[in-house]
Amino acid sequence: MALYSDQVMDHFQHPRNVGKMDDADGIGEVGNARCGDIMRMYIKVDKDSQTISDVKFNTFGCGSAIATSSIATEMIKGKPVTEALKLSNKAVVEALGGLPAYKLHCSVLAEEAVKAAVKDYYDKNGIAYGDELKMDCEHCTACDSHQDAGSKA
Amino acid sequence: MALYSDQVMDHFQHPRNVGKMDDADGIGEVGNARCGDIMRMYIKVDKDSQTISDVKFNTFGCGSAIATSSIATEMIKGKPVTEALKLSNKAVVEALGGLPAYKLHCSVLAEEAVKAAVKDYYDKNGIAYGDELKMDCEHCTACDSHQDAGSKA
Amino acid sequence: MQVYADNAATTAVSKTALDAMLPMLTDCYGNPSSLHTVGQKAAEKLSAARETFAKYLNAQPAEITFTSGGSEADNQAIVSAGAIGEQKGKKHIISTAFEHHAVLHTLKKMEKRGFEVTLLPPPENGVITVEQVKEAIRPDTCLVTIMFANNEIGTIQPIAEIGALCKEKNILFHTDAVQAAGHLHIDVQAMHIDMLSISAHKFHGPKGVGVLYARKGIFLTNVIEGGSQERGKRAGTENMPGICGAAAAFADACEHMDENAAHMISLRDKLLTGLAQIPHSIINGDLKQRLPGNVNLCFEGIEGESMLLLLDEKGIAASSGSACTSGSLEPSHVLLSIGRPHEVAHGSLRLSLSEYNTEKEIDYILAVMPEIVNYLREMSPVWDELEHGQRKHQI
Amino acid sequence: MQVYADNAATTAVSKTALDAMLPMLTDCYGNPSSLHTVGQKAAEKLSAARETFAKYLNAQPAEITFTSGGSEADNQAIVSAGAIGEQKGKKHIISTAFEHHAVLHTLKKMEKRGFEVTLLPPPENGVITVEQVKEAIRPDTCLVTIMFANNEIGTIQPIAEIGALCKEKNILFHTDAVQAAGHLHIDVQAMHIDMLSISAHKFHGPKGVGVLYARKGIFLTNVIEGGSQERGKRAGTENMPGICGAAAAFADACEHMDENAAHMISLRDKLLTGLAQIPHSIINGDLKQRLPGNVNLCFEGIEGESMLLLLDEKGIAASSGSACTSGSLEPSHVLLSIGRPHEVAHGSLRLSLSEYNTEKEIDYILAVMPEIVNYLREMSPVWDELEHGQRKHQI
Ligand SMILES: Cc1ncc(COP(=O)(O)O)c(C=O)c1O
Ligand SMILES: Cc1ncc(COP(=O)(O)O)c(C=O)c1O
Repeated sequence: MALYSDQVMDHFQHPRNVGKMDDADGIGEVGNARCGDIMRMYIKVDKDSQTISDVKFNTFGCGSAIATSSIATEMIKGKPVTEALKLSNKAVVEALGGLPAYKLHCSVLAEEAVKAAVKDYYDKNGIAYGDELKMDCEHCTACDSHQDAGSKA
Repeated sequence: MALYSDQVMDHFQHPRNVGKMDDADGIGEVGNARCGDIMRMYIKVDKDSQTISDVKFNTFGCGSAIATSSIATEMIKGKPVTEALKLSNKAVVEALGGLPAYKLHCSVLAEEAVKAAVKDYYDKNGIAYGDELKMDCEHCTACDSHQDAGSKA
Repeated sequence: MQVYADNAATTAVSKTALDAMLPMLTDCYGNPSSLHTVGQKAAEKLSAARETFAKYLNAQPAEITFTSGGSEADNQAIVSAGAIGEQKGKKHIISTAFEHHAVLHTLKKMEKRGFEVTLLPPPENGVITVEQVKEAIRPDTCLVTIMFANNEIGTIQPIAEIGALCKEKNILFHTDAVQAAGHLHIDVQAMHIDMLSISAHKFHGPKGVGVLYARKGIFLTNVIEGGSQERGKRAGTENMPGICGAAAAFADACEHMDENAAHMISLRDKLLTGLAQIPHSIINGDLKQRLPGNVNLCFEGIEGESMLLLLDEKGIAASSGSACTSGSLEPSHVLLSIGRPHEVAHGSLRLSLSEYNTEKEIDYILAVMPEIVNYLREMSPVWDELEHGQRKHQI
Repeated sequence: MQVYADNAATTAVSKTALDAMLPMLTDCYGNPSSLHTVGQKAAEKLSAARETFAKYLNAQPAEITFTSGGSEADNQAIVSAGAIGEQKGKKHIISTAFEHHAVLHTLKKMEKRGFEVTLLPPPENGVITVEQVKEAIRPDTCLVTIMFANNEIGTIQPIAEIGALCKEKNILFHTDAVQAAGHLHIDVQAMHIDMLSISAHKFHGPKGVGVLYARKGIFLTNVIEGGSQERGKRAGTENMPGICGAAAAFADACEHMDENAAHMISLRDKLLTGLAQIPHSIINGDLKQRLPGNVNLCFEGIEGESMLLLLDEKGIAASSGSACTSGSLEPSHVLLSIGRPHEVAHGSLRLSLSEYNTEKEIDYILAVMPEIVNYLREMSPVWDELEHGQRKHQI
């Protein structure tokens, strides 16, 4: 399928780290069903090293939503929490060998899902954090962009 | 060529009575070069029987202009002058097995060419005639009809 | 196994259509406007194609205008009816909320020109009622445009009844018959249809050819200005291979309509019934007033595109109302219009059959679908909660 | 002998084009908007076709919009430029009196919308000068639209110079390159062309496919509203066979442009020189600034259609400026624009060659034409007088 790069298709067809995590240290959920994408990310944090020792995801969404979730988990697994916070949607897109323009919001969701999970972990553990973790829904223009462009044969 | 009926093509390819007549008793010319059709009709009248003993035409114009001239000459040759005057454009069209709609004006020209020739003969011989021979150019809408329809690939 | 089940999007060109096209792509290449034999041979083919469409619609050849597709035909019908209405000071148009975008976006354009548009909301079964139309009619209504059959959920509208009503009220009636033509019987006289749009690639004809039927006396406004082709109503050198292929395909489809429909209906119903067994699924659109080839369901807790990708991996070509590819994140306006919530509408699947599909293919689809739905639901955070009752069931 | 010499009306589809079309009419029948593999294979072909046009025009793929033909491209270019101009309060358009009707009739429509149109009168040689354009420019000029080469008399306009002028004056420049594309070198960058129209069937591609090039940043107004095909700028399922055939034909034409032109020019000049020997004939259009395949003359005292019919009998397919078939009795507006009197313009003949024509064919045409002219002149009441000096000689 030429719509997506080989990397996207690989992550869509063989998603890494998919599933629930019952003893997660942090859980982040972003997106909403109305928009057609929900990502939930679970992280397990090694308290000593403050590294992400395990990560899982559940995603409701299109092919690229699943693929971006999957690669995001790979990109943060084993990394210090502070580094996971630096994961940018751009890095996700690059790692996937590109995304169609109208699918870029999926990479934004993946970035935000990671942040949401870390925030949850910080909140639960009373760790202070800065403004960059104050989620703002306006950041994501997914719901109002392109609305006129759709058509169906 | 499917544009024209077989009869039209026959008369176009083998026009009857084409040529000039030096000793014509009546000559009628209708149409104008601006419009792309000129018909000139020559008649020779047998004074005793008042019948058209010979007829010739010269035409500048399209295929159907030539064909209508040709068939009109056939339709009046040997006929009483009074009967030639009754030649209608409808009869010409029928005899030709039909004409494309935008070529109907050619049949009108043929009818008028005959009338003009008879009128010329009447005038030259001091024969009185009625209103039906008063030519009116408005009769022919050739020049202003369809002007918007043309196009060229 | 390769299964093409996206015939509402487009169909494979039939051998019949191709055979009609090939001469136009080789020997008979003339321009039908040319006087010479090469051109006049093409002109004859053009006339014959026009007569074919006229014949099977019960119309006159002069009422048939060839366009570049269903979209252009829809545009021209609406713009023309609007111009006629405007001259009489009538600037109200009635349509439905689940029309194709070729209609909806043209109506938007008309709104910008000062028209008022009433979009009837379809009932949950996707079949507009004549009463709805009747109630919407105003003294200044100049056009009713209602699709013959819906392209997503396949529901067939009561066209003959709406036609009779419009005739009685002296209002122009256009129907987008792109999904119906070649599949359902159409008689523009009996059904009192004033204008009708067709697209050839929906019945095994080529892409890029449409037909606008417009009853004699209805003055068409050009969408494309220029040469005097199509009685001056649609400029541009005629797409001769396309037009000839379209006519051959249409004749073929109309001649075999009943047998094709019987075949498709049996496959359709098997597929609909089978897929409806999947829990938390719902069929979209009326079961009876339905195109022979249309199957459309929503599966809760999952999203359409990922379903399509997995089906594609299995060799099954299908589509989803989610229209994700076209750059819209909105779920199908059709599914929303019949009352499906956003989250449910996202999980829609359209399988559209043609007479080429076989029962084996249906069995294959029925075999793979449950796995796919389960796999995606397992991955879905929504499903998790739906199953455990933490999230409100939507269906 | 059969001689097709009406290539300006339309051309035979080349083997190359047909070979590119056939897969799209058989296996690769998908809708490029479909997500599945069948659709995405078509989408790849669509991209490749877009890249081909971009490459040979020196443009970007995103600047290429596929349309249903040259007419639609012309319509969309002018309507779009008008809309852009209107927003800036600029409602003056410059064009020429001998444009194709796809341009002229669209300009008429713009006039109805309050635009002012200046139609430059071409000089007798049929080549508009940059000075004419310069003098016509006003502060409120929003568009200059001038054809690349004229379809009847084949004259090539100084496009690069006009482009440079428009760039300097910051005015949009569109050129109808329907007769030029595939025959003359086009570089939209070097020539400062903002918009350009192409029609595939003029260079051995299929009928019913056109291209509108529009420089990045130029907001296009839809002529056809609906789906989001062509970046939302041209709705309707893409004519995939046509588009692929068009791209193959364009690549082929551009790759072999120089050799084809050399061949055609030698035939053209032989034909022009030979026919000009016929008394009371006149060549229309500049001899140098001329399409490689265009031959156009007027023969006094006779009418074009009858000439064509007789040529057709001899197996020669040609055309005349008289456009008699299209229902118009007016002679060609092009010939009138370069100053031919009505009666002379009626007697025009256009022979338009392609690389398929041979020298034998030219010899054959040269052999039969004098007879035909003489035969018709003998039948003509006008000729009689022209010959005997009773009527003023027109040429
Ligand atoms: C100069 C010119 N412009 C536009 C067109 C229109 O192209 P089409 O008929 O393919 O729409 C033609 C030919 O028909 C032409 O010669
Ligand atoms: C109901 C309906 N109307 C109009 C169209 C537009 O047809 P086309 O894409 O051939 O222009 C389609 C399909 O694409 C359709 O399904």
